[in-house]
Amino acid sequence: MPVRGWIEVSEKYCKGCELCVSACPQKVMSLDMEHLTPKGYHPARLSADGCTGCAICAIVCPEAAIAVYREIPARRARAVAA
Amino acid sequence: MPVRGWIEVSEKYCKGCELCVSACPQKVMSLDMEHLTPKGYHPARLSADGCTGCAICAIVCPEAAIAVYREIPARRARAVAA
Amino acid sequence: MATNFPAELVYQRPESFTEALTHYCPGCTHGVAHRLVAEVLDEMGLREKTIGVAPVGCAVFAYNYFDCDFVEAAHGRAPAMATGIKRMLPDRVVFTYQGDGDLASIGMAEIVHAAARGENISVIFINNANYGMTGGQMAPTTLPGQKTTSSPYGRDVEQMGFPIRTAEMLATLDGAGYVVRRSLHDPKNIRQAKKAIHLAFEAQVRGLGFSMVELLSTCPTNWGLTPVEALHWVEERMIPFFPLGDYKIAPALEELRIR
Amino acid sequence: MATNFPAELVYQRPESFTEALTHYCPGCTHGVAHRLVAEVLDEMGLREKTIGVAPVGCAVFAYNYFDCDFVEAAHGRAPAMATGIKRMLPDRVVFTYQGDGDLASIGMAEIVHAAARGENISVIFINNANYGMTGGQMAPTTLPGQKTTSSPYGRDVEQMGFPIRTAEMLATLDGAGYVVRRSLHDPKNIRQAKKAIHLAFEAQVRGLGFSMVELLSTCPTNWGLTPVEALHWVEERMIPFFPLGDYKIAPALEELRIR
Amino acid sequence: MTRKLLKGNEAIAEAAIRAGVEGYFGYPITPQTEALEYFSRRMPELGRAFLQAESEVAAINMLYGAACTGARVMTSSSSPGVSLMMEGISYIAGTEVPIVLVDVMRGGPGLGNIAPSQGDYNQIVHGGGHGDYFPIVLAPASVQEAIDLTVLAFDLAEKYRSIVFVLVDGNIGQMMEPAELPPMQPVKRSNPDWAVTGAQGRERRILSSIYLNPEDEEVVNLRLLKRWQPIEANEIRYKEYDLEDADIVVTGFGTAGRVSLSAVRQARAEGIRVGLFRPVTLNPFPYARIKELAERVQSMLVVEMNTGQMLDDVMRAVAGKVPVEFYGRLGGTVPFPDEVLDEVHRLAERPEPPNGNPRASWMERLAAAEK
Amino acid sequence: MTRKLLKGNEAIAEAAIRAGVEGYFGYPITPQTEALEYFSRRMPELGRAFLQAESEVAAINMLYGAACTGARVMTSSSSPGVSLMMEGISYIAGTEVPIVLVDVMRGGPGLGNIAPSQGDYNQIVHGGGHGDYFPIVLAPASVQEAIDLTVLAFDLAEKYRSIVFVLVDGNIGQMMEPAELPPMQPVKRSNPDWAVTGAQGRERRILSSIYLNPEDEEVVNLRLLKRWQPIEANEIRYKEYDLEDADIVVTGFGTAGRVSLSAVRQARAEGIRVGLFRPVTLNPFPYARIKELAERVQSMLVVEMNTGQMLDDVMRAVAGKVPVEFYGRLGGTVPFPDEVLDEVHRLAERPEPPNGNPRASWMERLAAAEK
Amino acid sequence: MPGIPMPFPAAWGCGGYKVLHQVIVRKSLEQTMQTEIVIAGFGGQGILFAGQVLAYAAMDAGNVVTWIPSYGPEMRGGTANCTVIVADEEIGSPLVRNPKGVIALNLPSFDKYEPLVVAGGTLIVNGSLVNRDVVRRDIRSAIIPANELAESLGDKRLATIILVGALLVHLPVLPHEAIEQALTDHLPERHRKLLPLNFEALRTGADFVRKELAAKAV
Amino acid sequence: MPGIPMPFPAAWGCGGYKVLHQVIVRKSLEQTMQTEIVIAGFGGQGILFAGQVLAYAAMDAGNVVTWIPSYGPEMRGGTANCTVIVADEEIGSPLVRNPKGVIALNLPSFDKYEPLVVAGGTLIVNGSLVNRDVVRRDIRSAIIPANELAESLGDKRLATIILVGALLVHLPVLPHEAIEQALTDHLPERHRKLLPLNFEALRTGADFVRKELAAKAV
Ligand SMILES: Cc1ncc(C[n+]2csc(CCOP(=O)(O)OP(=O)(O)O)c2C)c(N)n1
Ligand SMILES: Cc1ncc(C[n+]2csc(CCOP(=O)(O)OP(=O)(O)O)c2C)c(N)n1
Ligand code: SF4
Ligand code: SF4
Ligand code: SF4
Ligand code: SF4
Ligand code: SF4
Ligand code: SF4
Ligand SMILES: [Mg+2]
Ligand SMILES: [Mg+2]
Repeated sequence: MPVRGWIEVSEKYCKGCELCVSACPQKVMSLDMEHLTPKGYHPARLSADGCTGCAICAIVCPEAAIAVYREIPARRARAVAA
Repeated sequence: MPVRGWIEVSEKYCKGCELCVSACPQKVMSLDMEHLTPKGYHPARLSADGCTGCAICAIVCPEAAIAVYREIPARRARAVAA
Repeated sequence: MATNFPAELVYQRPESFTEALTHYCPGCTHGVAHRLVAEVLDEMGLREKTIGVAPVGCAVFAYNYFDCDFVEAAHGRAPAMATGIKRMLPDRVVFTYQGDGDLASIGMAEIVHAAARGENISVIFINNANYGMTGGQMAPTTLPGQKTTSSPYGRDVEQMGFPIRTAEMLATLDGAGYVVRRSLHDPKNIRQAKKAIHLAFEAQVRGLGFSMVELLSTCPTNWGLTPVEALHWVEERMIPFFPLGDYKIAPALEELRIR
Repeated sequence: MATNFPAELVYQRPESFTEALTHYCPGCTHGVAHRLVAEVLDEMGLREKTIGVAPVGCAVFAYNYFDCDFVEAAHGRAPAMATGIKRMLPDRVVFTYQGDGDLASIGMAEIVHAAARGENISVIFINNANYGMTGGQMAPTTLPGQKTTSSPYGRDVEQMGFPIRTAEMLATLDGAGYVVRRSLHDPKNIRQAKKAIHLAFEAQVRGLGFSMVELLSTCPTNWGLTPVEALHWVEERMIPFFPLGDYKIAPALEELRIR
Repeated sequence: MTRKLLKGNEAIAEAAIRAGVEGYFGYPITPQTEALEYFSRRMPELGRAFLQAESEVAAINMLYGAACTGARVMTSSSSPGVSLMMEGISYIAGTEVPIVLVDVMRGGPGLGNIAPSQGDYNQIVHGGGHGDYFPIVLAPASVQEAIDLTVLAFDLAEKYRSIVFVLVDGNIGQMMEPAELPPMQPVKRSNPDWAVTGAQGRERRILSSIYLNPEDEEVVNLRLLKRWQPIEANEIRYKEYDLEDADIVVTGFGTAGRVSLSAVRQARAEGIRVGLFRPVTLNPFPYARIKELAERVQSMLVVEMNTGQMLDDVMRAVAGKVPVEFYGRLGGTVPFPDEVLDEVHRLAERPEPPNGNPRASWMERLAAAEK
Repeated sequence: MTRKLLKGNEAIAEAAIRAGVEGYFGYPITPQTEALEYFSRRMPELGRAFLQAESEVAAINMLYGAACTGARVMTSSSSPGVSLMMEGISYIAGTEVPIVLVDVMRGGPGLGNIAPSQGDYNQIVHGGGHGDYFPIVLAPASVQEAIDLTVLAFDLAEKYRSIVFVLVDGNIGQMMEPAELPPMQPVKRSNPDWAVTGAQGRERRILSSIYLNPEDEEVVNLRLLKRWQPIEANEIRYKEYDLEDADIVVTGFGTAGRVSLSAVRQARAEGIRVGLFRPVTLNPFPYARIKELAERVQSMLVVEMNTGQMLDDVMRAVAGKVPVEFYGRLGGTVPFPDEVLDEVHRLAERPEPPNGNPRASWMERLAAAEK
Repeated sequence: MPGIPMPFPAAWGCGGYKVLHQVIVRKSLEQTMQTEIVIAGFGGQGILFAGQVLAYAAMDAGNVVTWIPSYGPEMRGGTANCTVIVADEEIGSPLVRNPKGVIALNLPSFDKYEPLVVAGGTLIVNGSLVNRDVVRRDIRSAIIPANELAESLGDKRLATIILVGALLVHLPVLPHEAIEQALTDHLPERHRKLLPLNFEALRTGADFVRKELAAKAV
Repeated sequence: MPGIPMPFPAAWGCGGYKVLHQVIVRKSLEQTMQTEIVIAGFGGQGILFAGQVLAYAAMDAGNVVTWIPSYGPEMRGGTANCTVIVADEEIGSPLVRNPKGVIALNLPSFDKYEPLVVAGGTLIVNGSLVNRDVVRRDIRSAIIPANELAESLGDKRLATIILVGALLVHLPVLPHEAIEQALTDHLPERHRKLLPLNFEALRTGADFVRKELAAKAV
């Protein structure tokens, strides 16, 4: 099973440019056409399962709008918890 | 016998820099230490026999002060005369 | 998106950024270049000893986005201004961030001489094949045939001249310690760009002379393309003319490996 | 010196010269460069269609010596001024004559862009490793360690930067049609310099773009050497740093042979 | 001919083209870029020279070279770009070749902003370049005037072998108004007897600004000064509105003049005897006319979009005869007519004694208002 | 301390060094080069920064950067080089960082010559760069004054975050006179609270001249103007010679002032009641003092090595109260005292009515003399 | 244009501005008329073009007219507005503090201009983008759901023209025909096919206001 | 130096020019004294240095002094001259039209300055480089074969100092000892060994003139 991850897109920064959407290797992102940011853009969001936390979306984002989280593999998680 | 030639150094232009003197392959030039040009330089002159009219002195002269003449080989001279 | 597994933060907005939202057009890779610089400052721990020099160009407000000291130069003169700063504060890290109009057109003398002097500064050079800020005029980097608002019939190299390959040109100078070209059009290239920026600052910290990273960058607005199309334009049109590569690497840097 | 044999004139002062005596110091090879240009104008029959652009530098009065139309540019801006003239009068021959301070220091942006544009002008570039006219300050071409009035302890490349090899740098530009370096330190090299000047004008007449001949030249006065010693200094000190050679030759020129 | 709705910057460019400009050299800068872009479209179409230079320094020196050939040539820029041209401008003045330069002023100093301003008055009018020289400066206040004065600029430049500036604030450049363009003139190279064109069948010619012997340079300086005398005598231009019976004169150029016009009209509607004097030539400056006015009115108000640069010239003309007051907006802000109207009200209510330092009293009023 | 025989240019350089200058950036140009060369020797000796820039454009922008760090820095140049610095100067003014700039004026316009001149007065005093700004301008007339005013220049620059020009003609730069140098000051970085030095343990700082919002730029413009008020109130400097009982005032700065001093002395010896007023600060200009003088004397004579640039300022101060006359030499020529004396004789013999255009009457006299 | 001819030979002339001095005599006040209209919103709403259409129409109707844009401090995507002045004599200031008519296309513009409209003037608001009512009672005003109306016409870019139609009901400085003609003459080639829709938008806006007025009248 | 102190805190001061306004009161005329000396010739004759020697000597003797060079329009190898003014109060113009003393080292300088020397002044000419006599009778003058004298002393660069020695006989503005001290203090290190020769040159020039005077007196 691949690593699991998720992202948070900041509504403050996102300008809906779709660079992340197009770069995401898992194709799990899309623009939220229902919603406008305070600056009037449709923000990007995680719109399907399958995010691996690979951070590629963050690497291409010109607005540093994305924070990426990744599952801590069980073994390390235990170590960390210890 | 080598070609014979001679040069004329213009007193107006010569600044006595000795570049010609040092470049002349026949070493037949020198500065005229007895004499000053209107601008106050000792001019270069042909000071010995053996000029071949090779024009090297003229090629190195920064003041375009030298005119060079060369003997017309007998055969051509005749042709010219004809 | 809620999760129920233990997780760690693998990427977040760099600390060397302020909270300001950029004024860049959506999808413009100026933003990516900024982010990479900020990440490198974070990683190298340089924020508090760095002084940035902003250009005149779309990046004129760069100083709003970096949480370090900054000055704003006259058009093209960022390398001179950076020189003045560096000479007064040799132990600080000084970098300029310049567009192609700024650096390769009006500022050509200043960049050549900063490089020739081996001025110990780092230059982030954004090549987007036009003058973004003033509305898309021809730049020294505009491709042959490319239409801009001041080459409306396409750049006619006979009349308007040939584009300048700046990195190649500056690499001929002895003072240049690190001169490379990278691109911002995809994740792989972005990663390499970041390594290059890291090396550029590394070169400065080690006193190896002038360093410059030329970055191929998009200008969706003036190119009349969507942000994603613009990335393809970089790949398909710009890279063939402006080959990516290392044009000058000081020997002392060659050993260095940046993860 | 009287002779009694039939003789012919094999060399005389070129017709493209006026009668004026130059203001150059005795033995300064600026004069040789002038003479070569005048000879080439004579040989190519260009005097009446040529417009020269004088620099600010020792050659500021070049216009007094050539019997053709001339303008006098601001320091370093001769290529821009020549561009303005050439664009208005494309069928005239336009050349600049510039020193190394003029061309490679203050005028760096203008020369790079004239070359990049492939501006159809010819540039005679006198590299004498200092600022002659203002009394021998450091130039971008001053050799490492060389003492000048503004590098009194010798050029310290760490502080003052490295000399610029201008021909090599400009040769990287696509607009450059003919870029070479020659020297004026002995008869053989002078002859080759003249051929190069001929080719540069030839390139212009054929519309092959920017042409430049860099000439290593002496400044006995500020070097503190006799004229003859100065020639040796060129040979021994300058040529090793500024190698003579052809750095860019447009294919159309390669075939051409100048006697 | 019919009038068209034209944008100031483009109207200037088209006017120049119709006046037969043969070469344009420039560098993009807001708020002037539309002119450059317009030239980039039209000049190649007409087979004339357009070149985007690498910088303003290069542009002015290209222009310098081009002008030396005797061709009609021009450039345009905005404040920081014009500052970079100062050396070249001084060279051109010293070489006595004609050029036209359009400065579309923006807020400064420094990078400032791209809003309309009049902060370059001194730089343009009183010599921002080194040495003594006397450029003609034309200040249009509408798109039509911008057109007419651009055409005139070429005529004057060539007639007097002079630099002619067309000095507009960003408003004039960005504004659209109906205007009439002149008919297209054929390009005619006048081949003046000083132009360098290649010494074919004639003596060679030299164009230079170097006169190493101070006595020679003094002759040149005097020649420039003497050439200036007929210009001062014959080329002063201005517009007067409602001045016949005015007690108060408002004066301002360009946009400041227009804004003042609105205020003057309003004040007239209120019965205040006020008129507007709008200089069209800033150099030569209408000293004599202002002096005449100063003899017969009760006070003057100078309105500018700067800290009072023209004010100094007005004061020199008025020479203490009547009180002069100043109202300025700075850094790219444009006054509204009501602000000027307030000043007119103040002057109408209590005319003050001659004021030696109008800038200081304006600042006092500002400070008082802040409290 | 003992006096030494010092050359103006070198004295200025050494004075700056003793005042603790930490960085010098410049480009060679006659007649200023000795200063640059002097710095190239002394600064490395002292471990301070000397850099020969690639051009004056680069020099002023290096200076700009260096000034942003809060260090004492300066440059020097001569007329054409100063023209190239105009954009940078305007940026520095807009950013409100202190610099000292020495202009050793030469004959112009254009390339001109290397002889002493005062043709840059307007460029330096009235804003050769774009936008509104107010530099302090100091005009020494001797080597000792050049030293003292150079030291003062740094103090004023830092006190007011201002540009300070030391404006000398080539004569002052080339002349040798005995003079006393100040003691060597230790370099002390004052670390002002605006300087960019790296945001270590503090909020980051930004230095910029861009204020995209005109209202913000207006605030900056007003701040500059307000800062100028105490300068006008406190920093005006001048020297007066023999003015107590004078009927005629001769005025001139720098070399023109010195030449006038000789003429004044000679005229006094002849019994003419004449004195000399020599402005030391050209900006702020001693308007008030000249106005006072104008109240009590019979005429004024302005002597300059230009076409009458300071003349305009004197006229504004005099405001028509007494006749003002002008005498100028141009393009690098320096008047001899007897020329000024002739003018004084003329004024003493037949005082004329207030003269609205002294430049014009001067030219008439010139023309008459030519015949 | 009256004036003193240039003092140099005709050879120098090229049809330019030869007037030396000009003395302009004021019309009597009753004769003068000036209307100022501000259109304000953000970039991309067709604001500058709508203003130009008004200007063209006014010009063709023989008026004196000025059109002037003003950008906010943000360069792009920021506020955009323009001022059009229609008059019958030389126009002084191209900008006024208190315009007779305002079209506010978003909330910031609404907030900014509501207090500025001259008493008795007209304020037209794009109701689709604001969430409050007009407060002032001394002006004529209308809040119009322009985006919705535009989308119902089939193209949301028509919102601004709808509002122009509305404005002209309250401020009848130009007849609809003049606007239609200006649209016909100046709509960019690539939008030509939208011409009929534009006409309809004008009418839609006008009708909306007329209906409202009628409703109020009842 | 009298004057009003600077109005800002001492912290700002660094020993500089703090004087705001200064009023200078003239000495009475009898008290004043000013001597102007021009040395003129071409570059390379040591003219500027000779002038500096005079200036140093004058300074050390407690005088006010100025030294100013002026170059001809030719940059190098052209004319060179300098003016030295010695006075006892602030010096006005550093250049004068009619100097009290002139040393002319070549023909052009001789031609230029002979008419300019003030009546009663002194003109010393390098006879080695001129081919005519002094015409004026209202000045003191001497023509001295300085080059020959210098060569006989062993170094032709001494010609100018010889002429200085000569000048000071007619224009005794400074004693020989002062000049000797100035030479001792300021002759460049590399010419140090020439110091005694320089002293002799001074005397040689003076003696030449004194002998001439004596001859005339006879
Ligand atoms: C002296 C001067 N000239 C021109 C300008 C106008 N100007 C501002 S930005 C710019 C070009 C910017 O292009 P580039 O450097 O390529 O940056 P980009 O916007 O493309 O990132 C120009 C010409 C200016 N501000 N100052
Ligand atoms: C703007 C400007 N800066 C500086 C100068 C002074 N200047 C005159 S010539 C020169 C340098 C000339 O050196 P180079 O170009 O090498 O010519 P060379 O005399 O050596 O032949 C300089 C700096 C000037 N005239 N104008
Ligand atoms: S982290 Fe990777 S997989 Fe997840 S959204 Fe971003 S790019 Fe897609
Ligand atoms: S790349 Fe960034 S700015 Fe663009 S859509 Fe994705 S999150 Fe938003
Ligand atoms: S022509 Fe040749 S041989 Fe004759 S003098 Fe000249 S260099 Fe010597
Ligand atoms: S090279 Fe020319 S200038 Fe030099 S000495 Fe020979 S002839 Fe004279
Ligand atoms: S104009 Fe171009 S370069 Fe500038 S922010 Fe927009 S997309 Fe980026
Ligand atoms: S100074 Fe040097 S370059 Fe200039 S003329 Fe003399 S020797 Fe030649
Ligand atoms: Mg760009
Ligand atoms: Mg050189």
